[in-house]
Amino acid sequence: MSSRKKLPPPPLTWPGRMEDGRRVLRYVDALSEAVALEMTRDEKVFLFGLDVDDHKSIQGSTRGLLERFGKDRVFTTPLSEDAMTGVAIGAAMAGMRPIHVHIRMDFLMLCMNQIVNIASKARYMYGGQVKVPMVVRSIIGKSWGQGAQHSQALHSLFMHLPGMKVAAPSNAHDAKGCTIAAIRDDNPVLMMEHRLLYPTEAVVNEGAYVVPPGRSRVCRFGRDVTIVGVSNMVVEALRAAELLSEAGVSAEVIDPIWLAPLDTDTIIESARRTRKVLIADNGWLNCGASAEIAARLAEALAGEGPIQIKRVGFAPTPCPPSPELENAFYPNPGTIAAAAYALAKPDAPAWAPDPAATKLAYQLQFKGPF
Amino acid sequence: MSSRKKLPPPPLTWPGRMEDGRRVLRYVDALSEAVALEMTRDEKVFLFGLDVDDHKSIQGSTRGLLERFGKDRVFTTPLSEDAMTGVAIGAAMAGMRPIHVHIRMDFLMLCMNQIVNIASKARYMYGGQVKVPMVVRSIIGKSWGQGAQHSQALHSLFMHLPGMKVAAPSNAHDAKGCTIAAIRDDNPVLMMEHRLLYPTEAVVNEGAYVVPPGRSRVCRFGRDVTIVGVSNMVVEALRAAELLSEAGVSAEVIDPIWLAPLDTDTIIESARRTRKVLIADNGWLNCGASAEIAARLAEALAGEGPIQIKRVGFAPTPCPPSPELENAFYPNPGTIAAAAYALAKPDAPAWAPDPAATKLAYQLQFKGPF
Amino acid sequence: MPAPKPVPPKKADPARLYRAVRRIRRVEEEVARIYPSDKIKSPVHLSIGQEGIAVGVCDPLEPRDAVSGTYRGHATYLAKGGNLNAMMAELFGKDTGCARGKGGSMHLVDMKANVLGCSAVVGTTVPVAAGFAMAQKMRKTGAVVACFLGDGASEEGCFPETLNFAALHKLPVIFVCENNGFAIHEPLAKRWATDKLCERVRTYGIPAVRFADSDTVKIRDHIAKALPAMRKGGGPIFLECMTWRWREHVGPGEDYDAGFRSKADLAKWQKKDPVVVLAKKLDKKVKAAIDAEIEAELAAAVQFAETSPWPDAKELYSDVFA
Amino acid sequence: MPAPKPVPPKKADPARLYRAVRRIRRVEEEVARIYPSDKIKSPVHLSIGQEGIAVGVCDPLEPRDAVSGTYRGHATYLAKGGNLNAMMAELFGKDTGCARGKGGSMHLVDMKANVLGCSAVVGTTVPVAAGFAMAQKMRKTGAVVACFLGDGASEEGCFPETLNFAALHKLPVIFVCENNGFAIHEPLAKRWATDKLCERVRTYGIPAVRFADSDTVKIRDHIAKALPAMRKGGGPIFLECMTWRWREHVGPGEDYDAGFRSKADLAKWQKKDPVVVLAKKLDKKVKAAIDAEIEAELAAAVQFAETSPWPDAKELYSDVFA
Ligand SMILES: Cc1ncc(C[n+]2csc(CCOP(=O)(O)OP(=O)(O)O)c2C)c(N)n1
Ligand SMILES: Cc1ncc(C[n+]2csc(CCOP(=O)(O)OP(=O)(O)O)c2C)c(N)n1
Ligand SMILES: [Mg+2]
Ligand SMILES: [Mg+2]
Repeated sequence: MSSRKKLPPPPLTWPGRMEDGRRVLRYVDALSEAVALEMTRDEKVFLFGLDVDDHKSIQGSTRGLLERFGKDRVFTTPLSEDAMTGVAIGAAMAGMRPIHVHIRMDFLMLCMNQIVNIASKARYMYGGQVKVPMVVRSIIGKSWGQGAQHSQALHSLFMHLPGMKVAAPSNAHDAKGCTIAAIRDDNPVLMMEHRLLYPTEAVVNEGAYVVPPGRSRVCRFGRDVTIVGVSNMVVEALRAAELLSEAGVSAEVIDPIWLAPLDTDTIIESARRTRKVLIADNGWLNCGASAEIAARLAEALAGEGPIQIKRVGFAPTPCPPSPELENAFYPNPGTIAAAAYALAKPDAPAWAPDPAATKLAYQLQFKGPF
Repeated sequence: MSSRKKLPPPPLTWPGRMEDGRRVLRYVDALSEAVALEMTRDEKVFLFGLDVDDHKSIQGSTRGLLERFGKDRVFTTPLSEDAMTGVAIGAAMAGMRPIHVHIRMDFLMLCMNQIVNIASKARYMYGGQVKVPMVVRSIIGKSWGQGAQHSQALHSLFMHLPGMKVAAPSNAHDAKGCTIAAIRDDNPVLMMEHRLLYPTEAVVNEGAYVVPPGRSRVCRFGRDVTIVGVSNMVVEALRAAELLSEAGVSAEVIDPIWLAPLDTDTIIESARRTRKVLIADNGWLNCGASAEIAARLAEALAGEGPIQIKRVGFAPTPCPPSPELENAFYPNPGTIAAAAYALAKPDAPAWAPDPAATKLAYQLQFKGPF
Repeated sequence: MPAPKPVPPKKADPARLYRAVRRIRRVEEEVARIYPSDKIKSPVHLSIGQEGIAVGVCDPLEPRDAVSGTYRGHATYLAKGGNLNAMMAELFGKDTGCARGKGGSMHLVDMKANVLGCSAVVGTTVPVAAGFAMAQKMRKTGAVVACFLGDGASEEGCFPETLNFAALHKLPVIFVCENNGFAIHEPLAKRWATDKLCERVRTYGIPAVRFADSDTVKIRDHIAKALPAMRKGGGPIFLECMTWRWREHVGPGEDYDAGFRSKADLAKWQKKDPVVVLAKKLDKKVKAAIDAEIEAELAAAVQFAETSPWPDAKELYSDVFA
Repeated sequence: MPAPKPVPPKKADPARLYRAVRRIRRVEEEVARIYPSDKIKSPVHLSIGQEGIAVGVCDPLEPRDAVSGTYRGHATYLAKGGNLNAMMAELFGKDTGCARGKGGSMHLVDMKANVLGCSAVVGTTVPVAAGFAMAQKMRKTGAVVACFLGDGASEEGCFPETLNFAALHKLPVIFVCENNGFAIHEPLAKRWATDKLCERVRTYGIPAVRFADSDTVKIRDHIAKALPAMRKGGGPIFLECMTWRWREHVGPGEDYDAGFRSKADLAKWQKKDPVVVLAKKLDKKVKAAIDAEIEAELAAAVQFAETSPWPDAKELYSDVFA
């Protein structure tokens, strides 16, 4: 993880190499590489969804797949997300391994009936007679004027469902490993990607590997406060941790990677040491991922003695496009650092880092629209 | 609330009267009475949805409305939940006050696109130019062999959304008051009713009154442990509290009534005293209502010193119809009492009430199917 | 001993068809008889009166072909060769049930017989069936999928979405709309702007035929004739089969006292009762032998269900994930 | 000064129609011009080339009538009399925007002019428009709702669901499908099993007409003729208007270098450019006066947007609830 931070700020020639020879790859390319490897390995894997085969190739994340695997295995669909989800489920029940792609997570609301009432329950309510090895890829569009319907991160709706798995990779390495794990999983898996992470780079091994569910990663060790980040909030929390260290606070940063099944043991272990936990979610708080993590922490640790828990996430509003409002809508390294500082030093005067230091390269790089 | 418990076990002649002359009404009749009052008061109110006008009248909850208000204001629809939700939204934007009825909450998964992407956001993303005074009535079917797709309580999915309100009345008094409040509310409101509560009776005033959002109710005062119940779990928690009192534990029982906006202040106040909280949800735990309540408690109180929080709810599985499995799927007064006891007396040997004492009249009364 | 039908016959065989419809009828009558005892703790949607459609469609199918039924799925399940013992045990909530007590009447499934799981949310199975068919096309199995749906299900958006997709990709799907005129108690007049369903389906380029009487043999022959082209990539077909639900929407009884439909209509449809119509084509002795066989099989199935064990409590947690 | 159109004229008035299409064209060209400056921080879906449809449909409408547009909604907004200053300010994210900076280009709204809010999720506005129309019927206002949708939107299940409901209840909805042959970059051939959309719509009992050239005057006259019956409960009508999106799907540029469609096709459609076609009907001086007026109005609107204040930070929290 921390290797990424050593990269020179301007992007490397791509695919780039670290000085020690290791390859770096962008998140977006890691996604297509993962699918290409799996489609090569297993002819039952196919990829479909609106616009997966056009020249923009889902912001580049399906680039090259049509050319390589042909239109029988890589194809667009009508605008019929509800039925197409059913089609994916049926194909999966018949032994295929569909990957159904949605360019925005918001559109999954059209798929809820099939996902909730069939995909997540089929194995159980059919007494183990079927399995539904289906991957649903979805992308969060951080707003940049996109507005209320093109910016939602609705992962908690899926975390709520027994029978669903949910991955939210925060970096190129995990993007590839989670995608491969998702494709090989015999259950429906929701992949929640983040558009603004697409250009970010990390060391990514060339062959196939999996980042399976069940293990959160400690991305940075620290003593004073634990910060749990979800999706791109991991990146922002890492930046916040740097800022905090300048202010004399040592923050541990944890990335759950998979949200369902969710490994809270790693988080609990860290919290048992720091007894101060900030959860930064890339989503709304109410009944969100942050609520679940906080609840589990409280169940596990609050009886043992004081433990401070705080959540930050989207403002409790739809997402507005106007830039000032939109900035205030999202957590950022500054607000994360300030909240963590307040937890770590409850008696010190409030502190927040210089706003100029809280802008992240991967955000500035982006120009709308997408 | 506690008046209900004084009722003689066999149902009163209906509408019945307490000895002191106060009227008791069934939950199901309170629902239709509420709608009838509002339809009389405001001609903009109308009620539609699959089967609202047939002789079964949504398990009796729309009984008499067609006869009274005619088929222009009470009508069925095609099986098109997605579009009908949009129709409700559009009618609401035009100044009407639609009540859209779903005989099972599971079917709301077909409405998610309209609810999430339009109803909950319209006022905001149209800069305050519109309002969406729409009520969505939905009923939880406790299983009795109904199986995975006819038993879901998906309230947390709606609690997650800014712009949505959610009510979950646990008794006839609140069923009427919440329904009237929902109809008068200028925002989209989801009513989550519980089928097994339909025959339960409470004192219900004859005129119109509102049970508005924002205020949880302490249904029973106690010293040793706080139990928060959601929907029918309030009833089960009250029974658990009786059993607990026989075992020497004094339990406070709180009914949030409205889940969004959610008044956690009342819960926090209680927890500050007992420092032991059991949340019994009629739903899954992950990212559920119980997670949100637990998280808020932890944020508010865990830093002050030890506080024990525990959640019980649906097993993390789809709901199975086979009776033994189904019993194990749901919390009941026995499991709630046992969990609360363990919180209250951590050093005492585990205790659970006699299973015979945990069966609730309102459940035994019911014979499938519905 | 049950589920006979290794290779479908070239021609309609009245004895075979009779056996199939009679068997389904008797199974459901038995379910209705047992129901008040509360041994079956699962809401049953009987297809009594509609059996001829499932039998007509499934008779010419091969084992490799699949059917997708609705929550009113007993008939399709049995017609395609779903295991009777496992069905009965499922209704009783037993561990030997086809879904091990985790499905119930509305979720019958028998993947060995290619009976895809049924669903209680109207319409949901339609695109799933198309997806199953797409996999057949991708894997070039030559198999087809018969997808049953009610008139009500045709109103759900996923149905036209699926028609368009199936036609576009020439998927081997037999769409069978069992039009019994009602969705629960609501008549077509309150739900359909017009009754031009077949016309509408044809605008997708899908051949569509309405069977006004839903004669078992006619449906059977229609399917048998369509199959060869479908197996070679000819694309979907559609049948609208007019029919009548004799009993109440859910449960074992009747609903003519509710006033939303008349017993006269029932009488009209009973004249077309496939059990009676097909019985007339048989020699009395042949019929008697079949009937006896069915009774024996049925008694054994109920016995099987009664004596089967309940699922162990820990099974609550199994099969959430594969 | 903008949004003229208190009472719709009985007859097509070329000057009026020209003014309307030219005004929309110029507004969008100006948006495209400003866009690279990054002052507009909202993805814009330009309707350049398609303006004639919105104008033809909206011209005969009265103020009490409503329109429902898509995320490609600038043309419908302006054609129905949506406030130009408020639109421009909205694109700039200003507090004076029609949605106070909380909508952006894809969510234009002007309830005073009965421009219902647009939506970025394809198809979602279709049933909402029908619901708005149902309210008109219930309240007997005599008003109609013109509901615009793309060819892609017609594939969403909510569209046939809405057609059925609107026909069943005889709702006053003018469904207008702007068929530009593409959904983003995907051609109809990859999405539609057949192109019999009008035929299909007719099976609901809804009169449906395809306009191969989408001539503004012809569309206008068609609507004007249909309105009286619709106002009296005659039920919905449907128009399929063939058209062409000149620019890229989203953003200010073109996309002919991407290879999925050809510039030759553009040239063909440019010959039918409603701005040119209508201009030819006008006296040069009249045209020049109109053009000048439009430029002045447009410059003022940009000026208005530029100089308007940003929303206050606390506005983030306002209007979540009514
Ligand atoms: C999506 C959905 N909406 C509503 C229901 C409630 N419901 C159960 S059966 C039924 C009627 C279905 O009618 P049809 O498709 O004609 O089948 P039939 O019962 O006549 O066989 C309805 C509305 C449901 N199960 N699912
Ligand atoms: C439900 C949904 N699915 C997918 C998208 C992504 N998307 C945005 S515009 C568009 C194409 C819509 O095509 P059409 O309806 O023909 O309208 P046009 O852009 O041609 O005006 C798509 C697929 C979306 N916004 N909403
Ligand atoms: Mg029917
Ligand atoms: Mg288009």
